[in-house]
Amino acid sequence: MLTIQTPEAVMFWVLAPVAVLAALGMLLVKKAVHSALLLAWVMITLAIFYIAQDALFLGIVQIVVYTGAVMMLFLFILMLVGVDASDSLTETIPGLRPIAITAAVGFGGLLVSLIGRATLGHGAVGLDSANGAGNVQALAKLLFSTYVWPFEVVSALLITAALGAMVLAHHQRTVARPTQREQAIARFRGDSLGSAAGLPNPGVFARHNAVDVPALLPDGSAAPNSISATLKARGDMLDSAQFELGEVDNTVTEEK
Amino acid sequence: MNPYNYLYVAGLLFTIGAIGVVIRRNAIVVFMCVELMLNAANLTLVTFARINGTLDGQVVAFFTMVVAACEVVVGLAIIVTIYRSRRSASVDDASLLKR
Amino acid sequence: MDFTAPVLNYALLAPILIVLGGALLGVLIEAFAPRASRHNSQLFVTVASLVIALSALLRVRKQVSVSAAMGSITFDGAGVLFQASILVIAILSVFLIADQENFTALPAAVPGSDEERHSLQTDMRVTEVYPLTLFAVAGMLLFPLSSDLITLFVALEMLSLPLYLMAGLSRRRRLLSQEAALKYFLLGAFSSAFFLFGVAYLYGYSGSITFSGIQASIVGGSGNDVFLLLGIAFISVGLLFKVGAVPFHAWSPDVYQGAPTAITGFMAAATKVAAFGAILRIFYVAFANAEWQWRPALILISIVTMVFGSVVAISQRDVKRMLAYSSIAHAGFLLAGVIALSKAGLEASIFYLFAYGIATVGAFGIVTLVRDSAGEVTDLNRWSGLGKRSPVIASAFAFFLLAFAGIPLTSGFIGKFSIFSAAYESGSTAVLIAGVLSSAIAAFFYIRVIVLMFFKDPAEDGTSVLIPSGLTKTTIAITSVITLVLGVYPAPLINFIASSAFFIR
Amino acid sequence: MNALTTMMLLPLIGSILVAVIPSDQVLRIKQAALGTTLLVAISGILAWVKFDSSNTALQFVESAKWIPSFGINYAVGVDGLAIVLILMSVLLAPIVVLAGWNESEGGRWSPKVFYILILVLETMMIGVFAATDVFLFYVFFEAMLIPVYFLIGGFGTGERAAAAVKFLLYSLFGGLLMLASIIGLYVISGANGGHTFDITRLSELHMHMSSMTQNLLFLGFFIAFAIKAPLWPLHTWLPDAAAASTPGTSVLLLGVLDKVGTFGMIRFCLALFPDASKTFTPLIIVLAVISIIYGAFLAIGARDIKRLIAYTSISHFGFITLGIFAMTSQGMSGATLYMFNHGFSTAALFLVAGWMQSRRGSSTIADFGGLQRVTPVMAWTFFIAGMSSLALPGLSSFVSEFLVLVGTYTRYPVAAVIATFGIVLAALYILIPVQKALHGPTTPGNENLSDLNLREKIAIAPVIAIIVALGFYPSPLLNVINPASAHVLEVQGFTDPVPSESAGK
Amino acid sequence: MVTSTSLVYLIALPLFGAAILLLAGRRSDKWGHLLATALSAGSFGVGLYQLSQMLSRPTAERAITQKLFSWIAVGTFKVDAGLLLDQLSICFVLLITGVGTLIHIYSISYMSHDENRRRFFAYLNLFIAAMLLLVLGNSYLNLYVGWEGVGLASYLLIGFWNQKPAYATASKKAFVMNRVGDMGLSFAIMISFATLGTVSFAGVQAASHTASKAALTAIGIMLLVAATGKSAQFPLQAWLGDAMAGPTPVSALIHAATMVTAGVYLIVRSNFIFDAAPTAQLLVVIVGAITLMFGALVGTAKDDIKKALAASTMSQIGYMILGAGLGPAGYAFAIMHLLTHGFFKAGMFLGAGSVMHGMNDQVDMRRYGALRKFMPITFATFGLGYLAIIGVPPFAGFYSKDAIIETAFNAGGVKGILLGSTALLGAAITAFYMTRVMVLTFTSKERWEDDQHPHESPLLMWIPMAILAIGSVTTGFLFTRGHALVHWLTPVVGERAEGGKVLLQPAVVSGLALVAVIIGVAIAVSKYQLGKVDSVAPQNVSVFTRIARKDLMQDSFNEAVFMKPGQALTALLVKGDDKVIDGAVRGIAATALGTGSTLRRTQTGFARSYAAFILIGAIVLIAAIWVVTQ
Repeated sequence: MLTIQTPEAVMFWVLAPVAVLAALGMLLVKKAVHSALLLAWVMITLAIFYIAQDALFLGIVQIVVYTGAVMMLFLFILMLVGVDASDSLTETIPGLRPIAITAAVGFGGLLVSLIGRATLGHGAVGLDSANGAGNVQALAKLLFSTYVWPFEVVSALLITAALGAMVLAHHQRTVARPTQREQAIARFRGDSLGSAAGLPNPGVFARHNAVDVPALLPDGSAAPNSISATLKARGDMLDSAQFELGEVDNTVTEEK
Repeated sequence: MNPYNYLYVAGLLFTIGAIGVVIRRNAIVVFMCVELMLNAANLTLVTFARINGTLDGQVVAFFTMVVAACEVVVGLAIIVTIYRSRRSASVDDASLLKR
Repeated sequence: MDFTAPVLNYALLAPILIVLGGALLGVLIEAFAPRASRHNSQLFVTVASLVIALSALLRVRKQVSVSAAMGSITFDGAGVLFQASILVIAILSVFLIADQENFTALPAAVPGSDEERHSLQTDMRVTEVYPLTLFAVAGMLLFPLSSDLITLFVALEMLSLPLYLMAGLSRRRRLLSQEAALKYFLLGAFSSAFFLFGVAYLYGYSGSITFSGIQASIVGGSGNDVFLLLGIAFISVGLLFKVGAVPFHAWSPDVYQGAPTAITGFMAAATKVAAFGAILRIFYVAFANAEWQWRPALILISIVTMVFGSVVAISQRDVKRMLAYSSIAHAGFLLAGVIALSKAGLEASIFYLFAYGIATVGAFGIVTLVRDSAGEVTDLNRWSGLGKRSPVIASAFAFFLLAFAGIPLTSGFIGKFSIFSAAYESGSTAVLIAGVLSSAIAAFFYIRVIVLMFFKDPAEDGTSVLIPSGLTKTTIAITSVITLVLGVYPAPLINFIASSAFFIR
Repeated sequence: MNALTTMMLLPLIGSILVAVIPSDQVLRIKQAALGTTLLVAISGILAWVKFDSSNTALQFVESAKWIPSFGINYAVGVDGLAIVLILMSVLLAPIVVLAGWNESEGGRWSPKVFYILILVLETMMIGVFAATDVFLFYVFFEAMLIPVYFLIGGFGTGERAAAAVKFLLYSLFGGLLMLASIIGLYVISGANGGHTFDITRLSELHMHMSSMTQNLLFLGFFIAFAIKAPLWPLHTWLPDAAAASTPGTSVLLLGVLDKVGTFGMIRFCLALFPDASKTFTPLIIVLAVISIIYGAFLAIGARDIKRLIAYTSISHFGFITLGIFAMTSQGMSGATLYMFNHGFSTAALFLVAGWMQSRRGSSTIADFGGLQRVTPVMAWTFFIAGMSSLALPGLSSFVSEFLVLVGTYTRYPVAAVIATFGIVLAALYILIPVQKALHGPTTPGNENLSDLNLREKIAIAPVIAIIVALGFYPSPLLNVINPASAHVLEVQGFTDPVPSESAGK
Repeated sequence: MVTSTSLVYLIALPLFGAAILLLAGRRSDKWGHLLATALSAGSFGVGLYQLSQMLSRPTAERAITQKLFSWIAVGTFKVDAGLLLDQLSICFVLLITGVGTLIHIYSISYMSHDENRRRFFAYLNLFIAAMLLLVLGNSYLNLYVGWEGVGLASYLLIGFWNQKPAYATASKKAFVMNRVGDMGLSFAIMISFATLGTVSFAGVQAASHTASKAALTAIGIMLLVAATGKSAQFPLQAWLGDAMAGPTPVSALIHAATMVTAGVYLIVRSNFIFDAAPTAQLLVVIVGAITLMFGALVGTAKDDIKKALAASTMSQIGYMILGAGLGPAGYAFAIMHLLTHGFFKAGMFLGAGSVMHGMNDQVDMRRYGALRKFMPITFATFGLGYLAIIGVPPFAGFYSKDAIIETAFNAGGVKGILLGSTALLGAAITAFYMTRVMVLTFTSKERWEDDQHPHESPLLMWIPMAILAIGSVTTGFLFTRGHALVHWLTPVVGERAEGGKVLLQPAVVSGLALVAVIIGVAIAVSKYQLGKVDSVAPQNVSVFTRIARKDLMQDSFNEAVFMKPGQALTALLVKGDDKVIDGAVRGIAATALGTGSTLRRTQTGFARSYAAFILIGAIVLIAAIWVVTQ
């Protein structure tokens, strides 16, 4: 028969409210990254609970895999998406907020009430005998005998996940990157030899030498190919008209 | 203390996670709430393993973690894809499909 | 430490293993084969592994075992039927998937970018869909055979994850497709959490995670039923989500619409078979003795589902959404087979699943063909006059719709008859009446589409029917023939099902 | 080979024949269709000749297992009632083909489709009367909606699509209610000696049903038949459908299909649920009487000639229903004879109305005038058909209508008296269009209408001949009908009321 | 009973004629009328042959039957296509075929300018056949076939010139009102079968001895309804005046001599019912009395010669019905009046036709006058008929009508006095209006237009008129000589009860009648022969005249009581069918669609709300658990 020692009870009464509060906090904080950290805290708490409940292996895995790997993945993605992004917590879908609150109270209340009502017909057994040869060993025995099939199958799941991530994220090169030789040939066999000498540098002959300012050609017009295609694509190219020659402002004398 | 107390905690965490899915708009946070729910389930499993005196619950919890990891990979990949297309990770913005 | 090495009956696991092997081979092809040959080799590997799996399955169809995989799966007649249905549907779906017009060339490319344009021009393909499909099929094959909760959960995820991914791979209207993937994934994960929570409570109730252990606890349990019922309820949420029962249905119209049509067809047909297979097994095997507790709720869900699906389908303007609601209604009808909780109910469900799955693949196959310059046309108004433009395709679609509506001489009718009679035989008069009434409502929108296609003049908006590729043609032809044959002379299949539709514990 | 099966196969073979003839050889197609229907008609007459009217058992019986696990057989056989209706159907078919020689050409699709649909429909028409397996009956009952649906929607005029949909939805609704009842029967049969659909075995089942069950199952069948037959207030589809159909389709729709309703009442409602039939008889009598009067009034108020004919049919179906539920030998035989006669008089009316419409381009009564001067033969044909419709003695309908009235009076005098008022209204609803369309001065637009050509005369002549001949000498039919209707009543436990003042009292 | 094989030829000949003429179409235009006439005459010949055969048999065996085939046999409802020729039917057979043949002959000339003459003859033959079937049928159902058959022929003939809308309407009106009467016959047959178990004359007669009075009364009343329809008796009299739209020979044959008297035949034929059902019988006399006055009053105001004659017909049939309602005492007189009336009224109609023939189809008597000079033969034949109808001895009407008046007086009690006086008053009025017709047409001053050239009709027309005139003169005398007709009919209608209390002796009645006639004639002569007659009907007349001109408001009554409400009901039902019944159907469809559209809104597109559904679903489930585990 299982008896719960006082230290565990103390630990529970300390950590359980903290975990619940952290979870609540996760709902209520604006920044996703804070949510992630609070979730990590909940998970660590749970890991402690696991260990306290004779699930040593799970506790470790919880910390290493879940908190360590999974949560880091979350954080990584959060970084990618923008770590500063903060959610507005005002509800935009009409009627959802009251429903959510009612649901919270109802679901939680009913669940708690039902758990309180439940009986199993036997007391808590405890894992002392099951873990007799050690938690990890016992688990291993189960995993590699009784549950070997799902264990094998899970590997397929992992491959799926990897494949899936690759499908969605992997940029296959759609055109082969031109070799230097090809580039050279292209330059010289082009319509004109204008580009044979290489592209102009940005900012040349201009008042600005920033990378987003196109070079001015000898006739005073802007040379768009002097700046990075990426900047062009993003529309970050400045208007070259204001940099035409002859518009030098003489009123401002240079400081000496 | 009664080990059932863990069940209450798990129930609360599950509830909080479920509510989070409903009220949070950031897809990543929503997904984190799902993770919270899975963790709550795991806590329940571990607690029941202790109550029942068998390790099957722990095995299930272990599988859950593995599966959850896979789910996270796929899920985050989808979220990133959406983000790249829309420049937004809000689940509310993805509401073209309706009625 | 007495460790006995596990024994796996590879003959019985062969179908799953072959499909998984095919998937792995596909991954390898993806990694090593030159791009130009990938598509054909992937297609070959996929079809071949499915066909081989099917033949491997048929070789062992008479065998029965509860210990094929250390008790994780139960290999029995019903399982064979589910697996065979899934494999047949999968083969037919793969023919549709082979049509490159379905999928985006480069999923990673941002919609509207140069990269995407370029990838389309260079005729690239996401050949990864083949191994993903095989993984999903493997999950589906495992799902209805699972006889413990872990395997069930793993199988659930295994069939879901590839589908989440594939839902986002549409070639046209990619934002919608990605949105579908996101919704499917988030809601799927949400329901998985419920499922897992249910697993936890069932485990808590019985101390076992095997179906037979749960059943034994229900029979001989000494505590009260709270944990059992919580477990059943939460597991049902997860399972009913997969089949699209109200109120867990909301994802399906959006996902059906957004996903590439071939995938929608595959998903609608095969997932339904797999999920109902699992539902039937768990309810028939594990929960049967608690029928008084869950049956009323399931009856209610069944009725609400069929009525809701039928009623909302009436007002749909998009063919894929309409088919989604139709599939919701059919989920309601299929739940009648679960409620029946009898051998007749099981047989009827299997027949219905197969018939419905086949017709669904065929119907979505036709949807892939109706196009304009910007891709598939799913707006129903633009389907008007289709019967004039391509009578054969329109007739085939009409035929599938009639099958969905349950008109005699189509497979749908036999299915509807058998499933309702099974439900009524088990005393569910309400299900029978609701089923009949919602069938009447459902007829409304099926017929509306037929009217549009045949009795309205075509709009001059460039909608046309693509000349079907050989594979698509094959799928449509085979599904039509099966739908007809099962309507006219279903006896062989029914006999076959009757002879092998049983669950063992 | 079994006579009935042969008759059902012939049109099917014919339809395949038509299908393989190239679409542009329209004449060849028509000849093939006409030849087939004539062949069927001949075999129908032969069967009728071979039919042994002294034997009340089913004849030309053939039974083969169809879906054994549900106890479903392909079982056919006819009694005196069925053979008469089959005879009517197969006689009408060639007439419809010949009379509507050109009506197949204005449709949405090629004439080929028209004739395929007609021939397929003919198979089902025979099947629905011949089936002695309830399931088989239901299959034909529902499946025959589809060809009719396409015939209305594809080849009709005016609001054809809407009318076709209305027809189909109404019928499907009824059909589904019937399906519910059939499932009920199936389940009850399963609980009492094994699943079966054999009409003979099912007719013994009522002893095992509670009166509530029996009433509900009865209603399922009856509502389906009441929609089909159309009985007030389930009739509103008929005028729309009739007005939108081609004349040939209308003939088959009102002449044959609707008879399935009244035939079904005898064959199924009475045979399967004798107690419920008795319970509901008062209600049905009331509905029948309302139909008679109501249909007549609406016919009087009709502005469109085809709607008018449809409303007269509602009135006539009221008579038929009245005769059936009067439960007297006169009523029963009269009703059956009425079904036959109504087939031909309505056929004549519709065909002539169709010719009028095709010549004038309108079916509004007011658009015609003075046709008797311009097109005397057509006018006469219409007049004779009209006279038959108003049951002029000496024409066929009189015999049947009077039998119904006499038979009803002996048991339900009040109903018979009210129904008799229908004959005055009948005079109005026939003579009003006669006056407006045929009499009076020839109105503008009608001066140059052409009279019937030879083909049309050949088509209509047998109809008129049958109308006149059966008016004077109905015995050939009555001799076949009488033993069968006596048998029905005997099974029901009804004997004719003894004359209240007879000398033998 | 003696069976025969030749009765069917009576019907078959004209029926054959009708079929040939109708099917052959225009091909038979040249000879159709001759064939029809010949066949009608042939039928008359068969009739004479049958009469001779009948006379050669002893009284008890005079009735003969012929069973053609079993017509309808279902359960105990067995009706043969059977014919019965007895002393009553032979009278009708000869009247129908005889007068019919004369009218055929007349029509050859009368219709010679009509391009559809062949069709006219076809209809006439059809009528003859149907009428013969009516009187020869051996059961009520066979009679019913003929009954409606003559209705059809009447409809076709009234509407012969149906290109005139008014005529088409008249034919429809006749048919529909007849159908109302037919309904009565249907009821009678139904009641008869339900209560007596048979519908044949012989069967009903046999059963009538044991049947209850209630059943017989019901049958009798229904037969009376049938008779009122066919014989244009009150209250179903309104169609007869309009029926004059048909060609005049039709009016003579159908609407004077034969068809309209079918009601009388029916009542006399059903004597065994009425004799056992005094209430029904009383109703018969009431109807007869009312109608005879009704017709007479209408007759006084009509300016259209045919309508005046039609009113007179109605009135005279009123006499017959009255006679038939008086039981065994009156049956024979009713039949006698029917036969004599057949002659003189047919003759007068033909005369009217002859006048119209000579006057460019003018029918308004106010446009006639002094035609005596121009059409002497017509004047003579018409005049003989006139003398017969007003009952001047020794012309036919005198015998037959006086007999009815006398029987009416002797019916006993107040009833007798009332009926007798009514009949007597009717006789006076008859004399008045017939004299008016006579005077206005033949003897008063000319009032026709200048462009009219009255002339005598050709031979083929006046010969039938002459023959009928001879009949008008002689038949009355012949029938009453030695009570010939009464004795002849006794086996059919039963012995008249002798020795009852006699109120007035025959001579007294004759005297009274003569006085009445003289008064009527005198008034008419003074008013129209001696007074001035306007060629246009004066409008400033008394309200009574106006009402009489409007047929005693019969059409207004029918319109207000039946037509208008009927039309309103039809309109209401048409609207109701669309709005209420079909509206309900459409409403269900719309409701489904609306519900669908509403529920569709739940699909907001927000994944979070979908999650909320799932959550709510789960809450409902665990709430249910919470409840059940309480």
